[in-house]
Amino acid sequence: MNFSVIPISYYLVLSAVLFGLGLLAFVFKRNIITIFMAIELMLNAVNLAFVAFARAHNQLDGLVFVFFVIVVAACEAAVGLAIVISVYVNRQTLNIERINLLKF
Amino acid sequence: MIPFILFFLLAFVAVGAAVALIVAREPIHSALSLILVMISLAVLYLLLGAEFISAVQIIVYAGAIMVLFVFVIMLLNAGVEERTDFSKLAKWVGPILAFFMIVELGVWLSRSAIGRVVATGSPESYTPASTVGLSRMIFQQYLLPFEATSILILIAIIGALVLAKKGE
Amino acid sequence: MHILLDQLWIIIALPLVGSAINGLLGRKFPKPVVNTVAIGALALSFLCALEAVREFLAAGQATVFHTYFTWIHAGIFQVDFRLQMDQLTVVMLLVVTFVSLLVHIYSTGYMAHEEGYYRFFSYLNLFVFFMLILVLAANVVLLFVGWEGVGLCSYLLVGFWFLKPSAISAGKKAFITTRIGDFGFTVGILLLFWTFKSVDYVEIFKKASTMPVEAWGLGGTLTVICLLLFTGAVGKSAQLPLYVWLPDAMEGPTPVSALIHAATMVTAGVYMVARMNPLFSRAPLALFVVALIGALTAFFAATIGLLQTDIKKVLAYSTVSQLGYMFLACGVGAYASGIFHLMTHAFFKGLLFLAAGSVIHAMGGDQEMPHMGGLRTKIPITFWTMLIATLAIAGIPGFAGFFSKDAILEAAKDGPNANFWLWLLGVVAAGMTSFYMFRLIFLTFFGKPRYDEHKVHVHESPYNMTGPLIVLAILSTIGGWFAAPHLVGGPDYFTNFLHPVFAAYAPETGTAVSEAAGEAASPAILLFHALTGWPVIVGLLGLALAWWFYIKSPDTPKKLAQSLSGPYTLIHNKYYVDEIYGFLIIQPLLWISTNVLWHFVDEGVIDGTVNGTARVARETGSHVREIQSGNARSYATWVVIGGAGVTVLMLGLWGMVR
Amino acid sequence: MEFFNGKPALALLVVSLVKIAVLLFVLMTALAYLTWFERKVVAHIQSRWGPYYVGAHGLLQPLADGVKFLFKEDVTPPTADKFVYILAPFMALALALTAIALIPFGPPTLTLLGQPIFVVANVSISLVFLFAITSIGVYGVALAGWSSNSKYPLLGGVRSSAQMISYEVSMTLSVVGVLLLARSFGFNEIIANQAGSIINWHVFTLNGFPQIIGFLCYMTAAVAETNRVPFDLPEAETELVAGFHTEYSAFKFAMFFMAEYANMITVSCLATILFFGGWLSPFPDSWTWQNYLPAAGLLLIAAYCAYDVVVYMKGIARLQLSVVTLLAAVGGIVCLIPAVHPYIIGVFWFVAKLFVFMFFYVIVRGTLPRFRYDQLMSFGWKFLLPVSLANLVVTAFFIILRRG
Repeated sequence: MNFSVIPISYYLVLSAVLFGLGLLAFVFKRNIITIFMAIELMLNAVNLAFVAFARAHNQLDGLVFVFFVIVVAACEAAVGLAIVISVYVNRQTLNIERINLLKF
Repeated sequence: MIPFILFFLLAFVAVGAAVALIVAREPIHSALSLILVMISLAVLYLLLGAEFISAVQIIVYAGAIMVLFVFVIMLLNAGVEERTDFSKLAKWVGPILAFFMIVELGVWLSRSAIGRVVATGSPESYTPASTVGLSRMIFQQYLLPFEATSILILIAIIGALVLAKKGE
Repeated sequence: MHILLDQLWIIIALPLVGSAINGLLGRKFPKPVVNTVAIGALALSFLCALEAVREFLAAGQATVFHTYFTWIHAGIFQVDFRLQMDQLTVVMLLVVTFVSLLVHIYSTGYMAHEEGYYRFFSYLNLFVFFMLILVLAANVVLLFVGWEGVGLCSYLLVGFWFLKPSAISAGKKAFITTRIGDFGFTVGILLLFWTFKSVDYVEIFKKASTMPVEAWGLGGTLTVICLLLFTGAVGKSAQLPLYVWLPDAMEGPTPVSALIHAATMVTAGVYMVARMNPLFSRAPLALFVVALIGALTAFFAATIGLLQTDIKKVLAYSTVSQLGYMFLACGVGAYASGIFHLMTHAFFKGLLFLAAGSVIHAMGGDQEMPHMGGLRTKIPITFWTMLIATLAIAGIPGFAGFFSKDAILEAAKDGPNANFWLWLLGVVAAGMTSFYMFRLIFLTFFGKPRYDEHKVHVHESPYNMTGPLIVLAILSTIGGWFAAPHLVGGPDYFTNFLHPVFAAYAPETGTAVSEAAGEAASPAILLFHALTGWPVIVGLLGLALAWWFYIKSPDTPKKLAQSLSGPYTLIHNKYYVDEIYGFLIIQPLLWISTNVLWHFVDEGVIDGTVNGTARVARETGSHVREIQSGNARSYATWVVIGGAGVTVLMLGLWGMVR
Repeated sequence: MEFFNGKPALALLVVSLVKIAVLLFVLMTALAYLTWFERKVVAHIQSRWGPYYVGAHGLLQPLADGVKFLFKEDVTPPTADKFVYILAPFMALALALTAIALIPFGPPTLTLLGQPIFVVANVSISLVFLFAITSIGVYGVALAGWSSNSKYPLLGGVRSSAQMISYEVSMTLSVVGVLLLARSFGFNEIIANQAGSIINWHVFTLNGFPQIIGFLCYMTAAVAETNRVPFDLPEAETELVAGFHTEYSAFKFAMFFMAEYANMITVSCLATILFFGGWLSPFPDSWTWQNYLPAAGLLLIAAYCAYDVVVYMKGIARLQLSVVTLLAAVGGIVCLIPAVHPYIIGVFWFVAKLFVFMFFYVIVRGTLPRFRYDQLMSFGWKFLLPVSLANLVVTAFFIILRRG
């Protein structure tokens, strides 16, 4: 069974849709952690695009970039979640709309 | 025939899970659906012939990062998300724009020149090289970025430690 | 095999190094170290100069150029750090390094008890550095660098006692007045570049030598350029009408006056004119202006000198008038004579100042001649050296001044562009020169002491001060004999030596060329002419008059002053020039800067703009900050909006692309 | 993507299904009897008899347990998050079993319709996939803990997730040394790299650097990964009642139970493959007599059982044990046939090694006390991780030395 009969555009559209959904979650969710997840989702969508392109060109660079994206995502999660914890410790809430001290 | 079925199945799962992520009120459910998305993406990577990446995707994303998320969620156990709407902007403009972008990106990518490519070259010519070639690339061509990321990780670790430290 | 001739920069670098060491680290140094550094640097520099000159002569006096690096390169405007060595340079180089060396040595004695000892020497070295750049430069811009540099050092050194308000204001005056001239100079340089598309001497002169001699009357580019350059010279060399700063500059330490305001810096203008001779020679009008200004200054300053009582002021005015002579020489086309006088003047005027310094030192800081008298026996060395210098400047036959001044006046009388009236002014000025110089001598050293013996303990200066005096005395005696032979029809060594410089690009109707050729009369007659020439006569006349006034019947001056009180007060107040300038220039300037620049431009426009900007920013901010609701979701939405915008943009671009 | 392309799809499908069925059956039985085995051993360590009455030597105890689990009432706490509560055990078990699908029990040369017999999923980078699967395994425990919506399970879940993440790192790192030696992610290549005899096994090998340290690190981490004593903090009875599965009963509990044992088997298989040459025999192939070892073993068992039947057993037990004897004897005789040897020998060695590890697990459980949580963490991060890293570095160093 040869799987390269599927046009790359399918993957691209899928990644676009996932990215958009991630974006939607990004603005739509109130829970900081969930918002983080939204970001991760977007990153994943991007990764999919990367892999698809790599496949399209038969080049591995795209995959390398996926690696880097994953690493960065990991760092981001580590620091971000640490921040989330300290925020929760201080404010007893995860609702991003209630964490609004930083305004004019 | 089968490839398309498989693809659409996975795509459906992924999108469905993404939607679930949005509608779920319980952070854990969001996390689970995100994991589902990741796994289906991993399988899609398999279809695309990137075995190693798919494995890494599962190990790092599903196995490490998401576990971290779940861990934090369980640790804080902050309960369901309250649907406040203090930001009118986010309430009205945000979703519309997001949908707009979905359509936009979709159209753009699908119609872009690369989109019409049906991946050339049989997977055999592509896959077996992937793990070896990948490592070659990372450790030769992309060595500097690689080291940079390692430093980034170090920084992240330190940052996390500092943040988590109890105020003395 | 040129060692130093290829490494001219060393000569320049040494003083800079010395200055840097003293200036940066000197605070902690004990005086001997400072001396060693400063004098050592200069001595080395002098030796290097000697060696370089030796090689230059050995190499058959071929002009040497060396480009060490490119300083500015913008389009066709290229300025290299380029040094050159030709006969003119040789003269200046030796004079500058040697006199500076002597002055340094002298200063170790004179400044021994001053605060900021290291600072003084650092400045002095720095000055030498810039002066050398000025002298060695091979293009106009580099020359200008030196030009401004020495100006700066002069400012620093005049205001050396920066706790004395008069010193400060004098320094400022010197700086600003010269700046007026420098403005013209700068414009001149730009015009030069605009005309010749280069700032390099050789380039300019090559191109210039193809130009015809411009007619009288305005209009010629060369004329304009020369006049502009001459403005700079006027400022720097204290000529009419910009001479006012020099007398005030006497506020500075005496060695400074000797080095900068007598020997070297003020002569930079003359050097520049001489250096630019190919241009000047082609601009008769400019030349005439130079000569005229020179002659007038010589006369004018001499008149003021007659009545000055401050010993240094007298010397200052005399300097001004001597510089006038030099310009007169250049003006009448006798560049060589001008440079010659420059050299001799450097010797005897430097000597005069140093001696005056020694006198002041002996008098414990009192500079007023009326308080002196009868110092002859108390400070013999100073007296004799100063006497020699006076004889030299008065043009008494046998001494340096005689030859140079005589050459100048001769050129003015029957040189290529001779002019009777200029000559006349020169001669009269010469007479007055000798008068006021001997007046100085008599008032200072003869008669009976007019100071309180108990307060002032007159004593001879230490050797490190008297030593330079003696050396300079010797030089001002024999310094002139280079030119001696032509009086007996022989070759004029000095003129011949400089001849290539002035002949190289001279126009066909060579002005400079005719210098060398003496007339074909018999030596004896020539010698007789020279010795009974007007300069000598008026010189002796002045001597006699001074003797009559200040030794024979000391009360004559007062009577005279009463009888011609009008001119007396006028001259005594230096023609009220400062007052006039103050009224004509300074007051209006002050008014303008107060009312227009300050109240209108600064407060109104600039502050208005700044505050306005701030106000606008504040207003905008106070409204825009509403956006910063502190609600992260709104921010997220903004991000999305931006992203969507970008995507749309890229879609559009992509649409264009395909 | 050897998963799909290249080979005829139908054959792939059929063979895979058959293999899965067989494997599942064997595995389930094995799991069941593993519990029996453990109880027995621990009992003897504690000088008890252990299960004794249900069947001879309590051999039918597992069946009894299974029946009990099936028919017990399945309680779901009302406050629990139903969906996740049900999902968790399934996830745990499913993943645990899936992992085993990647394990090659025998030489890949033996094929059926072009498919290797002894491995279900024949992937080129099987190790990475194995880790992928085991890394998600944590969710079962964590989610169970969370969804029960009660404090002890929650603590258990939190603990387990943290513990898993911590030890996964050192586990992976300790394995990398082997990868460097074998220069491949594929189990077959890794095993092939250890061919020859016992001295070529990665634990002892001298071309490169003996992975003994790596093995110890791996084993420790593995024990922690499977939440076994002394790392069984997620289910520490003395502190958290029963930890993450406090609220679980009946068959869901059984699933967790089986998942745990399946995980044990998986990591042991991994240890066997990576360090102990998988299905390779410790002896050089020239020694042909080793082909008769399986037969010998079975016959020995048969003999012992026969002796037992004759001497000690009474009543129904005698009948049951004699059935066992018969089975063993028949097996032994079958194994005597040379034609069968190639099919058995690999599996025999594999299972033998596996058995050793299982025994090790049980002994550890029987002897070691439990860590305190902070001890666990500091041990994992401050000792295990550095050591495995050091092992990796040293190995790499030696390999470079060898390869010039």
